[in-house]
Amino acid sequence: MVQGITGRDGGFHASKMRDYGTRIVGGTSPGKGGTTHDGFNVYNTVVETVKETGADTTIIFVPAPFVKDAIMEAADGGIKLIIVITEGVPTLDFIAARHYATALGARIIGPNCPGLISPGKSLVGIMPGNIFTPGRTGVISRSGTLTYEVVYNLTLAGIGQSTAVGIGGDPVSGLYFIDLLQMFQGDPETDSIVMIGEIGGDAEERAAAYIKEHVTKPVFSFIAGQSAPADKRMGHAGAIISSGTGTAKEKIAALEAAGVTVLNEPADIPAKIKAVV
Amino acid sequence: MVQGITGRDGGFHASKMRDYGTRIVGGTSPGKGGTTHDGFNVYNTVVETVKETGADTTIIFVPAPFVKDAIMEAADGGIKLIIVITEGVPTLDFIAARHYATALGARIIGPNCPGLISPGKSLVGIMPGNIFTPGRTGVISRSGTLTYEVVYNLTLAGIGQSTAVGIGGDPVSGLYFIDLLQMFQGDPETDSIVMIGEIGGDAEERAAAYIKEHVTKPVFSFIAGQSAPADKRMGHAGAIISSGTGTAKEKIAALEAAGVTVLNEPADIPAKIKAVV
Amino acid sequence: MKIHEYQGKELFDRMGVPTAKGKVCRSVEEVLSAYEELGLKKAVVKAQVLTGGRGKAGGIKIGENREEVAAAAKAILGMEIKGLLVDRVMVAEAVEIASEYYFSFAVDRNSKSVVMILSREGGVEIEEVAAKTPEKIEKIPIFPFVGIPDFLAKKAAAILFDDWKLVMQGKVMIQNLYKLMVETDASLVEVNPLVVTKDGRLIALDAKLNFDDNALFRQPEIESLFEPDEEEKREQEAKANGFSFVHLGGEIGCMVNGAGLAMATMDLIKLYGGKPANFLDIGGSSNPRKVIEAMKLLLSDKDVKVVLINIFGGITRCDDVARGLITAFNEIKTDIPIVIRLTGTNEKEGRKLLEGTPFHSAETMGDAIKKAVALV
Amino acid sequence: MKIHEYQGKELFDRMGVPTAKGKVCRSVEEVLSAYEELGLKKAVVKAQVLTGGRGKAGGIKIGENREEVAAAAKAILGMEIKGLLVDRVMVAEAVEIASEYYFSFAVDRNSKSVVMILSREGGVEIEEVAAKTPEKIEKIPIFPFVGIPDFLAKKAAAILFDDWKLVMQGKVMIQNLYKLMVETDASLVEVNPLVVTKDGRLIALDAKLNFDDNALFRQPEIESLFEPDEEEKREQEAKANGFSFVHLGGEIGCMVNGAGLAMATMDLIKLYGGKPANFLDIGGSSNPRKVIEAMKLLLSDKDVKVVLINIFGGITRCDDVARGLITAFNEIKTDIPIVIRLTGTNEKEGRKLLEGTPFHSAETMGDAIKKAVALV
Repeated sequence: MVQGITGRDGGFHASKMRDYGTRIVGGTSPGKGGTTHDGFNVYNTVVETVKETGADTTIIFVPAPFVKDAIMEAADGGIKLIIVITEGVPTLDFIAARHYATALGARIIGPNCPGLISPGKSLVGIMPGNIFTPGRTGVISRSGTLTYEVVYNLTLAGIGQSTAVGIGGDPVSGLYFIDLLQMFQGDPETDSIVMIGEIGGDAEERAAAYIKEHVTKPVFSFIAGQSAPADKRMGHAGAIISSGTGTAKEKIAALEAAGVTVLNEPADIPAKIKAVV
Repeated sequence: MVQGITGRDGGFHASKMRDYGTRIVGGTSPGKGGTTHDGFNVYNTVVETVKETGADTTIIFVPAPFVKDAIMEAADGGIKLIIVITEGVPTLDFIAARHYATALGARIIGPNCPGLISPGKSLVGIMPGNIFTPGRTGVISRSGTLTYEVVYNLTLAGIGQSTAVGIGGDPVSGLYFIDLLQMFQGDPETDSIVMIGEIGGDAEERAAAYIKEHVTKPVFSFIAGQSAPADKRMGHAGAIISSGTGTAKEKIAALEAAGVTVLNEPADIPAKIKAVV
Repeated sequence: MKIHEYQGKELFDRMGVPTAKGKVCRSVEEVLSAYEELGLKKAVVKAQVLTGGRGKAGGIKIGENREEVAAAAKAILGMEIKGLLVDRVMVAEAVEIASEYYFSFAVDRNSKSVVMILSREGGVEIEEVAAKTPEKIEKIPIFPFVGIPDFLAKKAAAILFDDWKLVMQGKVMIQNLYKLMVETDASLVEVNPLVVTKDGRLIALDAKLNFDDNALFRQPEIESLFEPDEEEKREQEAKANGFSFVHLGGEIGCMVNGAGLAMATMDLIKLYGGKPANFLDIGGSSNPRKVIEAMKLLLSDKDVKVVLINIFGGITRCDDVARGLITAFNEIKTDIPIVIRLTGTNEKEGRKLLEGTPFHSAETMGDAIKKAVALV
Repeated sequence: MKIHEYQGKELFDRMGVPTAKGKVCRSVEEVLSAYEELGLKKAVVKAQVLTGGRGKAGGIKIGENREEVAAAAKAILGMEIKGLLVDRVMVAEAVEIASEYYFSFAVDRNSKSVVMILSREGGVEIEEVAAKTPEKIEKIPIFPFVGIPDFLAKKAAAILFDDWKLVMQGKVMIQNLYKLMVETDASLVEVNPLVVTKDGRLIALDAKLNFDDNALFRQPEIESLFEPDEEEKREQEAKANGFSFVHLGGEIGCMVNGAGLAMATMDLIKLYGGKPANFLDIGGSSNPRKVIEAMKLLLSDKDVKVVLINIFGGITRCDDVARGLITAFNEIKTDIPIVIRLTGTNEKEGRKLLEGTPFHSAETMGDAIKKAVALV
């Protein structure tokens, strides 16, 4: 289901996802329940949508000030996977909503993310489906268009993707590198993993430690922001080098020490994957 | 450990419990950390007590306005079983504290309860240890002295007790009839169960439904308040017949329908147990 | 602790919960001047008593004009409802009702939380609805630290209303009522009926609030709303002495330590054909001072013909209790026969001390009660 | 968003967090009248600049009397710290410090919560403590709906202090600072050093606050505290157009859709020996209006010698993007060479449309960057 289905972005991407083959059972728009929008059934509340359609996954497009309530509503309604596309969500809002959703057994991807896609199967996000192709490489990324760039290069080189997940560019997010590395490691349809990181935080360093211990599939990486200055937010709220930590250099060193192949150019990734897998 | 160990009740019963053989490792009294009280080590906080002593059970004697914080502190400190003796705890305080403690994996008995005792082994409560005797009958009760009355009769009749638990007289409490029936049913040291209920709420009716489904050991019961008027609180905050529900008559009928032997006089219980077990 | 509807309405007003305009009055004259002052036409006059079923008892009447309202007030003021004298009424706008609903927040023993209870069957007793058509009642438990986020208030309101404008009005009302519940330590906040008027307004037509006695220590303003009747005053005085007391109207005065044992004592008196005069739990200890105060309380009831003292000596041993009782009764001289039953630790020593005193001593509860019943 | 220490101190004062008495001043004269007004003796003069390491840079000086304070103010006002001009100082009571501590609330990415960070090693940079003696730092995650109950505030304060009186002072301070954090949507509330004075008072000697940019829409008062420097003003203007912009000082102006791709573009320019002039993410779509505004922004930087446009056409196809670019550049006339790289959906069609235009078109990112570097 889609929360905010009558909004500009929600409506547009609902159609795109349907075109890609995703089963979109409807969406919410408070006060517009009972109507239809572009062929989708519109409901007032999540609980009503779930009751009528049995939805178990939601994608949220509502404006940033309402995302906290939307996430909590989804979790309360019994939704188990919540994908938050909206950008600009206040951090304390997300922290609270995530805490609530986690207590109710729901998982979150995002906010400020492009969603996820299993090429040829389903798209729950805003990614351009046509640049993806089915295959056996898993992709995890903090970024949007940079992911597309990488995936496009993979697709052109004949390397398909099992699943690609944009985990979002905010400092605090739902599922993150380690969660998804674990899933890809356990996924029989994935042979290799591409991990696209960027400056800010130490999630890549933590991922490196996790890879060293638990991941046997080959991992390839690109870290954006090698030339970024300190203390400046590079677009993403999470992409900031603060107090000298969160630099690309540290991340690359950690990943390489964990046996990850870190590339200088996104375009070099396909050849390296071909050489190994 | 004992929260409120330097208080009048806390200090008195800490000694009593120690005399009974319970391993009391110390207690808290904010601001008095580092001192000793009647031979017990006193700490400022629960977390400090747990760190120094490895305590996993606490008994709370702090005044009612501070019980909410004390329960939360215990759960945060890693305590797994919290027994609240204090009477007069505001209901919304207890609801919040219980929610917090449950989320952290702690269980609560009480508030407004006499605690629990495994005769001959340990006493975590304010019960007079000398009236109990080891044996194979489990006792669950919403009341204090009425429990003693029943237990005293059992002891005099030569029927020992495996464990006796006072679950408290407040409308909202921690572990309740069903939780303890389940434990006694699974306890190899218990052959029969005495359940002492009273007016107010429908916990006895729910217990009856549970007994019918899950309890194979013989259960004996006494329900206090058969002659109580409606809408009057009979001492215990939870002992009130409101809107015509919570009467002793309903409870007795439900229990009898579930195969429980309900007695008119506490003194009749021992003979009935002897007849069956 | 319960308060009157008009007091609840004042709390609602302060919290921004919409109510019908109205005023509490103690005489027909006051009713008429309130009627003018509020600019009412069709008005309702409601008895203010702390019990349910006012409507059935004739305590709620509608007047189309000044004369009818005066007549209604005259009829209701001074009447008795379930034994309670009506000494004041509320006169209020009689709104044009389009539909009625039930709404409340209550403390739920089973889910161990506050629950929101909603039904499209309003204006009737919720217990009736629960008994006959339980599927028409929805219960939503509230997470204590989370409270009622917007989505939850909307989800709840959407259970009652189909019209989204009403859902949004309901959302605000629900959040305000919850705030009232938490801020005042209420154990029940009930609106029955909650109505939608013909002009589309949501109005709380009744306001029933109960408060948690255990929390009154931090709710002085709420406590000040309490108007005890004669019996409740006695209960309050008893409470000030550390007792729990309820008058029952019989002839055997009881003094027991512990609420459960006190109830059991009452029950057995009845079982043996007697009539308990009261429930009295004197609490944990039983020092002479307490016994003296308790005896005064019992003896203030002129119907009491026998006093039965039933004490379980646990940590306080029976011999100490017996000494305390003897000390106490040396101070209080009374001709009323007193039956004492001491049981528990050192009970034999205790009984021995009572030998030779004017008290009737008994070994078992049954024995003591039989003696007390025989002495009436 | 960051604010000055004195602004943080004002927020602390308002929330009841004890600070040393002091005042912000913009001249030596102001410093001296504040010195009199506050009745100071030994005083500290602190540069108010939005960076750390003021002490090391000579931006904090102590004066024992009026003359020394004046000299300190004169020395500090007008100095530069890490490239930032000091245009104001705070003059404050120099308290007699008995011991120093570190305290903060920060948003923690890993535990996905607000954490309380405490250390008995105060007054030094916490990163240094974390690197050298991590065991001297305690972190306590906060449950968002629960906040900081009394026990948690006491438990935390007891990490810093052995004396229970200080624990109780610390408890109140911790609860007030958390309230400040939540009420202002701060992402960092740091007190370093938190001191205990020789007369046993707890005082926040510094006040560092960062705020969540994403929450400024509901924090107008906090937003009004923001004093952007020249660069930040340009970033703000860019933001008003829906851009994310950071000036970097090189010669190749970049216009990219998406933050990650924009960073990667900068990185590759450097890798290929060029110098990026900026980071510029023009966001999801790339309509002509946006391109025009972005070009104006790039061209306002006189160092820019080449412009590199790197657009990934996903849902918006490359041919549409190319048409938009042509429309935009028909309006903006510029002599600066422009390299355009379009990739993604319909990229061939897009490139075809750019044939015969004055733009330098490139197929791959590497190719585009090589061309741009060569054109400088």
